[in-house]
Amino acid sequence: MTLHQPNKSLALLNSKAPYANNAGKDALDIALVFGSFEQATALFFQGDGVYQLMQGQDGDIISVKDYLKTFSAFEFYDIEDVYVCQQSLIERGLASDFHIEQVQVLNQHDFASKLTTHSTILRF
Amino acid sequence: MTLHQPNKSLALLNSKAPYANNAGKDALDIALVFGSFEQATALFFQGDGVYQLMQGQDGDIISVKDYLKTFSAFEFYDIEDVYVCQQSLIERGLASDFHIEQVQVLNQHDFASKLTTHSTILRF
Amino acid sequence: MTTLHIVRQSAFTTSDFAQCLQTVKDSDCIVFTDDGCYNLTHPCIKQLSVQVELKAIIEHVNARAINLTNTKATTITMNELVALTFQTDRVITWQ
Amino acid sequence: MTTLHIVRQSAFTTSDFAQCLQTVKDSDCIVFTDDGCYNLTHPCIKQLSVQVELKAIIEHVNARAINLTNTKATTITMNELVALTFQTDRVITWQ
Amino acid sequence: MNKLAVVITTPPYSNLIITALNYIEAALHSDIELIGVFFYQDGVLNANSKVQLASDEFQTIKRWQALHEQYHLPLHLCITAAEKRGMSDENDADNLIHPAFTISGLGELVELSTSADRLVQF
Amino acid sequence: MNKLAVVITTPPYSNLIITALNYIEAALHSDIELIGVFFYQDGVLNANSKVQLASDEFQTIKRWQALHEQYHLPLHLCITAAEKRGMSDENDADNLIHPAFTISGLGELVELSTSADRLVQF
Repeated sequence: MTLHQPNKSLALLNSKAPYANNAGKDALDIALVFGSFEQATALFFQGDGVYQLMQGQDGDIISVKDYLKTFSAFEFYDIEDVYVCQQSLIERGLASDFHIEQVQVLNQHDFASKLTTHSTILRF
Repeated sequence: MTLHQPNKSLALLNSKAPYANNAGKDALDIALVFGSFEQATALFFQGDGVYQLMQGQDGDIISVKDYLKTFSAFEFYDIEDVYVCQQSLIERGLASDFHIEQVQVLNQHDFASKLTTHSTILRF
Repeated sequence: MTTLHIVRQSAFTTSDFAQCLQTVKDSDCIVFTDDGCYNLTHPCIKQLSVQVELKAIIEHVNARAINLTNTKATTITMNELVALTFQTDRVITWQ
Repeated sequence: MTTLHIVRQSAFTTSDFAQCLQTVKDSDCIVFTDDGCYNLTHPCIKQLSVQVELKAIIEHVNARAINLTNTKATTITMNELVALTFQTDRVITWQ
Repeated sequence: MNKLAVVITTPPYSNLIITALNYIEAALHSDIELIGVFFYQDGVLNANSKVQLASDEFQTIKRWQALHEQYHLPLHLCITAAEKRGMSDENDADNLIHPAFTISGLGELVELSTSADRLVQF
Repeated sequence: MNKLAVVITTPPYSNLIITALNYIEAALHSDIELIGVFFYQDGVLNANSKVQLASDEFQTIKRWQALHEQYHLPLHLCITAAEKRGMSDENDADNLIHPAFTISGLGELVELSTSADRLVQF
């Protein structure tokens, strides 16, 4: 594709819990569009953003359309890089029980290093 | 006035710094209207809200209409009760250099006690 | 004379709940709604030295898969929150 | 390969700056804008063990009457922020 | 009968508004008298009649309108806050404010505050 | 020449938007090529042509329009985000979207992201 630039890649840094606002959904929409244009895209979860990955959630209970289910489509869009900040999990007393498979838990140093390999970073 | 109820009073709890958003201005507008209707109204400043009281600020520098100047009209509207949380000042390393006269600095216990004497509390 | 505190934000993200804790008194009631429900697992809840009731809206807890096992909180319905509004003397919404 | 961090929120109110500090590396540059300028007086800035440059937009500091005397920060103009955008390799806005 | 008034400062595209609506519906179904709702700050965006949501999303705007029609619930809009957000009350085709909402000012908040036994903010 | 693109997610009635506008003006006056601005989330409200501000307040909306006219700066509006906030692109009297803004989708963000050397969010 003409848009393809091998040295460019996008990181989406998610910092918000899933249901109170639409930030997570807004980031997801960007990820899927970049994926469909074959742009290298990675997702990072830090702070309350880590709640987006936890198993057993169900937005339907509070009348919120549950965009978290769409995470299972990542492989279809060639989105393979999903990273979560270990320290954020520990602070919240959360185990690594994620609702998708390919999540990689990184310590603070590795999370920062991986994030800053990307040329463009948008935070939601 | 028919609206007057001796047992009712409004507390406006300010928690936001002055310039980034309009929360402080929105609370001020309520205070002035309640004052003009001769309703008992008190202003409380906690957290980053305490920055609204600090001397030497000037929103004009960043093109923000400086509503803080209107605080000097409190006496005209019979708004006499202005309280600031001492702990919030200490946390921010701020001295009691306020741009209006009648500010009362209260410790955490007294701030909470004074706040909860009011029948209605709105927080901005 | 007691106060009902409605807490709607995560203490991991904003200082709203920390400010609530500065204000809360014996016999007050704190109701966690929305992302405020995450606060039941926040370390600062253990700092509460006063005797307050901790409650959370059941749907908001369940949607977020929050485990209340090691907390002192009970779950309530929205109808119960409406009733609490008049069982207490005033309301502060921390949002 | 360095990162420009634009910090726009008060660390007294939100966790954005705390998350920035988890991510910052040697030789990065942090620019405080808007309420982010208050962070220059926040205790967490002393936790910075890495060597980073601290800068703040001069008008944003002056409008808020923030005293930079006991800080390591220097003030810059908006033109300098634009230049920094290209002197570093990427930008993260913490807002 | 206990009298309740509600102040809404949450915009319609935040899911926090669903909690406010559920609270109000619970109050309407109880033995409390809900004397009115006052929309302020970003809350005024709830009166925007042109908001288009996907059909499978929560229909916030329609639910306010239904509450007004079904229970004659007074919905007071702070017009200053509304104009600041692009919603005028000019009587022409551009009028975005749904007729279920009454054009008001902060004086109405004084009225609600003095008449109600409890004023709750969402 | 260095190429810059900007993503705006801040609404016009937040004073944070003034910082974004000042940054963009500084970029336009420098030796950088500003290839476009993309409006997303609450940032789409900046395209609302009906916003009425007090004359002594900062005229955010007018300044976007002036930047477009003076520098031919492309202003891309994410239409999905705009519709969710009550701004439709129907070609009638209800059209609130100022003509300085181009109706776009997230595909345009891909284009900006791949073409620019830096993408900055405000």
